[in-house]
Amino acid sequence: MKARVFVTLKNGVLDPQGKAIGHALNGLGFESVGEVRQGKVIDLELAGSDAEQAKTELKAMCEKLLANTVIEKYEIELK
Amino acid sequence: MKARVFVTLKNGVLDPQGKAIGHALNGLGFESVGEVRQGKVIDLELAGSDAEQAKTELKAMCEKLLANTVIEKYEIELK
Amino acid sequence: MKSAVVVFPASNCDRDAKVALTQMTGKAPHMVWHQDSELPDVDLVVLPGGFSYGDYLRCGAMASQSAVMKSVKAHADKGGMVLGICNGFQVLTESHMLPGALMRNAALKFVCRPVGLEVEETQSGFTRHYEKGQRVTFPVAHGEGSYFADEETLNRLEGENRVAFRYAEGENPNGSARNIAGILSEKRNVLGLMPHPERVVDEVLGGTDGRKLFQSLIEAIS
Amino acid sequence: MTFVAEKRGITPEIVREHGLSDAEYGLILKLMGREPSMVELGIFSVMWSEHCSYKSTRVHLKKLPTKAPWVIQGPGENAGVIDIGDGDAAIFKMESHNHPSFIEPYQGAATGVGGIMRDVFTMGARPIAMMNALRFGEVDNPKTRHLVSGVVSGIGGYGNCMGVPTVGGEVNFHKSYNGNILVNAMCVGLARTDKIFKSAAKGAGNPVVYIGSKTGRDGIHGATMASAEFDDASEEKRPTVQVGDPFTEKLLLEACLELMATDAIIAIQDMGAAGLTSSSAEMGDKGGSGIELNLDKVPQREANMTAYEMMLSESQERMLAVLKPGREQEAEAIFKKWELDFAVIGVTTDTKRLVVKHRGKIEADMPITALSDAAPIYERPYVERALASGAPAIDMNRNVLQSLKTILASPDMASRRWVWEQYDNTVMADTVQVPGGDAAVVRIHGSSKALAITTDVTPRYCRPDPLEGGKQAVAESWRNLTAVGATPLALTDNLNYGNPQKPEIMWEIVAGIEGIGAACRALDFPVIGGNCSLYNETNGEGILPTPAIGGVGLMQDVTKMATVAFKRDDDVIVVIGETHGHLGQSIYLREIEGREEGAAPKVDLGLEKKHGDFVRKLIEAGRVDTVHDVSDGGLLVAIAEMAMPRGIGASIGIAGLPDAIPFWFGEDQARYVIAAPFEEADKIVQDARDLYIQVAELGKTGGDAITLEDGDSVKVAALRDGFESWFPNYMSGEEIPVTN
Ligand SMILES: Nc1ncnc2c1ncn2[C@@H]1O[C@H](COP(=O)(O)OP(=O)(O)O)[C@@H](O)[C@H]1O
Ligand SMILES: [Mg+2]
Repeated sequence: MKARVFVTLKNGVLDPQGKAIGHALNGLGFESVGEVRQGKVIDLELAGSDAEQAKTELKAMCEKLLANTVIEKYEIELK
Repeated sequence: MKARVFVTLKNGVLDPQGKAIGHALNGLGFESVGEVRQGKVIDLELAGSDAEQAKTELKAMCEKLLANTVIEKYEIELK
Repeated sequence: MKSAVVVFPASNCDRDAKVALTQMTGKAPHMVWHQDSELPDVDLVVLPGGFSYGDYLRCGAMASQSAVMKSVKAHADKGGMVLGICNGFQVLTESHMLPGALMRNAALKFVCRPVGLEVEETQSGFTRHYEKGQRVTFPVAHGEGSYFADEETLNRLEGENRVAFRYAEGENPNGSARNIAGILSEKRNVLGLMPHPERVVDEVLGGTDGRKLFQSLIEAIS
Repeated sequence: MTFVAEKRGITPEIVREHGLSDAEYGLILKLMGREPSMVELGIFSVMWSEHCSYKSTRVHLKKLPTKAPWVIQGPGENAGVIDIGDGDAAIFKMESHNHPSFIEPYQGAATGVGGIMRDVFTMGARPIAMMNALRFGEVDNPKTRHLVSGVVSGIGGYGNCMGVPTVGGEVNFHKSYNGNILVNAMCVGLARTDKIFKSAAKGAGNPVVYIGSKTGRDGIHGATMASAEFDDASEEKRPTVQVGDPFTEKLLLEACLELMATDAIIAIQDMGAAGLTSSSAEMGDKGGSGIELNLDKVPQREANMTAYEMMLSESQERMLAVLKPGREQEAEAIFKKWELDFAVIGVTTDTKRLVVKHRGKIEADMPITALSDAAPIYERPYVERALASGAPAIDMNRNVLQSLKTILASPDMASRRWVWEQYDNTVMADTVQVPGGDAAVVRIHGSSKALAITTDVTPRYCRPDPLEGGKQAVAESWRNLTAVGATPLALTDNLNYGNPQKPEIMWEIVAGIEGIGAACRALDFPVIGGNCSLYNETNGEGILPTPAIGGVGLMQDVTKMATVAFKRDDDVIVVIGETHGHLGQSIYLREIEGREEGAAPKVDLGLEKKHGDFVRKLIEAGRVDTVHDVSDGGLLVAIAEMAMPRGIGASIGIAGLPDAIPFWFGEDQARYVIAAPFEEADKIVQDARDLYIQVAELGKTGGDAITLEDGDSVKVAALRDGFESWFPNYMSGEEIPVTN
């Protein structure tokens, strides 16, 4: 099984990296670009085939390690 | 318009972070976890409404700045 | 004073901490491997600077999960002193022993330079030898030292006089909220700070402002 | 098992793709007595490459002096070794990573740092300091900013994680580097003289072990496209740039030092360029033994790797070692503790042959000497370019202090603070002199001794006069070490040049090496290691010849160290050495008159030695604590650099001054500026005169401005503004590299 986890900064948490990217893009002439936020995407290979169980496990991984819930939120995607 | 860009390492390129994350997850008792790869996700606000044009622009942004095409590949997603 | 320095994979200021402790306390600290679940019987545990686990994923994230951290938490719960320097501070926030988080420097660059600090809180076992408001200079060397916490947490920290060190006016090297450089735990027995006091205990290296921190600890503990 | 002899039909195209000439392939057929297998051809191609075989430079490098009583190991091992007393040894080397850094600045520079660190700790040393010598294209070249930003963060990213302070280097900008930047990194390590590890795989029947990261298809160059297996090679063309993993390297460092504390190792060698191939061939060659590898045992990161790919992979953070029989478990335990791969992948033999087995087939079976002694060596033809001569005419009426201001805020002269503040330069708590002075000074841990380290070369001198330029590079590094009070002991070089098959470039190489050698002999400053990087060109034009010199010196008592900063008011400022006002190829001529002309300054090695020894004795005797050598920009720039750190000014001038501009900005060599209290200064001047050393009193320190005798004056703060703000201002237009 393949899973994809998105870890992004919570709204309201400053994202200097995203800001810099937006700035640089505007500077490169991409005026249409407004706010930019950068996050992480983590692709995992999972043994087993039980989607439900995988979801619970992934949630645990996020809470324990993959995301710092003080500043970050996460989304889980199974494919 | 909102767009999401994924930037991930090309296949075969060493991903030290992913390797370390996978190792840590196994160590935490998540034995089902196999290979892990980490990438970036960049969320952008775009002015305008022409999807096709947006796609072309996003492609240009990736080639110019967002992705380091020597070692990274990218996917574009409009929502 | 009996002390221990925890060594994580790719800690790299563990020796510096050891040298400073030995010089200041006259006793060499125990060096404790991250996989040891037992701590030796000590008064002070130091989480040193460095790049534990390469700073991969998030600085301090993987180290906070290591076996030894359970005993470090227990040590702190029993009122034992814990000092987290730089990466050690990051490990402390990642293991929720201190509130908030340390984020990428606002300028998005690693920064190594001596910075001016103000000792804001002297009612602690780490700072009692300094004068309130005293200006000291410690070097910083980090890429992710921008202290973040929500307004409520920041207010509580200030309300409870738990901000031990602040970057002096115009010296904030990383965009930390309210110029916060180091904070204390609720029980004031855990200190985390980004600047490196252990690099300024030796005249030849151009400063001794860090000595008082260790002297405070010695007095507090004896 | 028998050699798979089916015809491979190696075509001239395949030979060319492997960077081998028809003549070289002819030689291969002769040495092998048959058509080589694809794997053998790949092995030849890397072992006979310029990078591994030094085929164009070897005959000339032989002429460099490499011996001295304190030299323990000269060129030939992974790094050079010198004795610094009390059983301590300093081990150091400089290496280039130019081409990868141009393709991918962050990873190129980072893996360059990792590579040179492995060269040093593979010999048993703990790295204690890093340096980097960088050359970029013109500042208004659209690529430059991005390259500076990527290279600097790559060097920091790797070195900072390793916990080794990066304490100095150089940065220059010039159009000749527009299409070919230079990234030269130097590592200095510390070991005990009786615990130095070498790469000679002596004896037969000893286990060959693989240590570190897994092997992937990293950096297998275009050549490999010739191998059929590549057709599955996905949509993505495989990158020739490797990604560095400093975390794994840090573990590898600690694990290797732990293993070295035992006596289980016979030989050890890092896997650098052409990883498994060069490490095994070199270890066998040096040990006079043979090596048999079983690639099935190699830890692999990717599925279905071919023998060809494994032998040519340049995956980072790997080492090859030969152990004493029976010590495998002990070694394995250490590497398991550090969570690194460990595998016995072969054995030493007495056949002097390199044998590679994979999946039950013999993929290569070749005499090791064919890869070393029998490798081609070229005495390439060279022709001199006419030397420029004469002093360029200049406008003598320009305002001196205005020019000073302009020069201090120019790309090559402005402060490099923006660079070095991105490097942890104080970790390990032994950095006594941080970047910004003449040489970095790093204390020998737990002692009062210290090493001084510097990297130098002035490429703009080397183009018009490669011989004097070579001398000057060595002389300046010797001077920088002397200026902090250290005794220069030895150097490593990094010879960056263009295409050696062009006779004029070959001349630059030959003359450069001759100049370096002459200076080394005169200054008792041997070469103990180095690296050649050739074929550095910007659209067909060679780069400025850039023989970077990394010098190391020893200080017995670090508390006597001198620094450039003025420290007191009313110190007398004295210049030691002869000022003739040489403006050819000077910074003044380039920055103020906009011309790169004239002859390079001549280097009088006798005067260098005499003046340097005099200054060093003053420092060692505790008679001066304020010293700066005079180099780029000349006398007035040196004085300004001494005034800016603490904002202490100076009133200077000289009786009956001839032409002010040549005097203040000329780049005559063998000069130092010192500052000392009146009485001491007086004695020093007397002592110098007794030795027939030319000295001149220039004035006194004090105030907050630099004031010339004609009363013209400029605030030190104003100078510092321009000096400090050029780099940040330039880089503020930088595009932020998108990182995790
Ligand atoms: N790439 C770099 N990294 C770290 N320090 C640097 C770098 N480039 C220059 N520096 C520092 O800036 C100072 C000035 O450099 P330079 O003008 O080359 O000195 P010098 O003229 O004495 O050789 C030196 O202390 C040098 O170490
Ligand atoms: Mg100098």
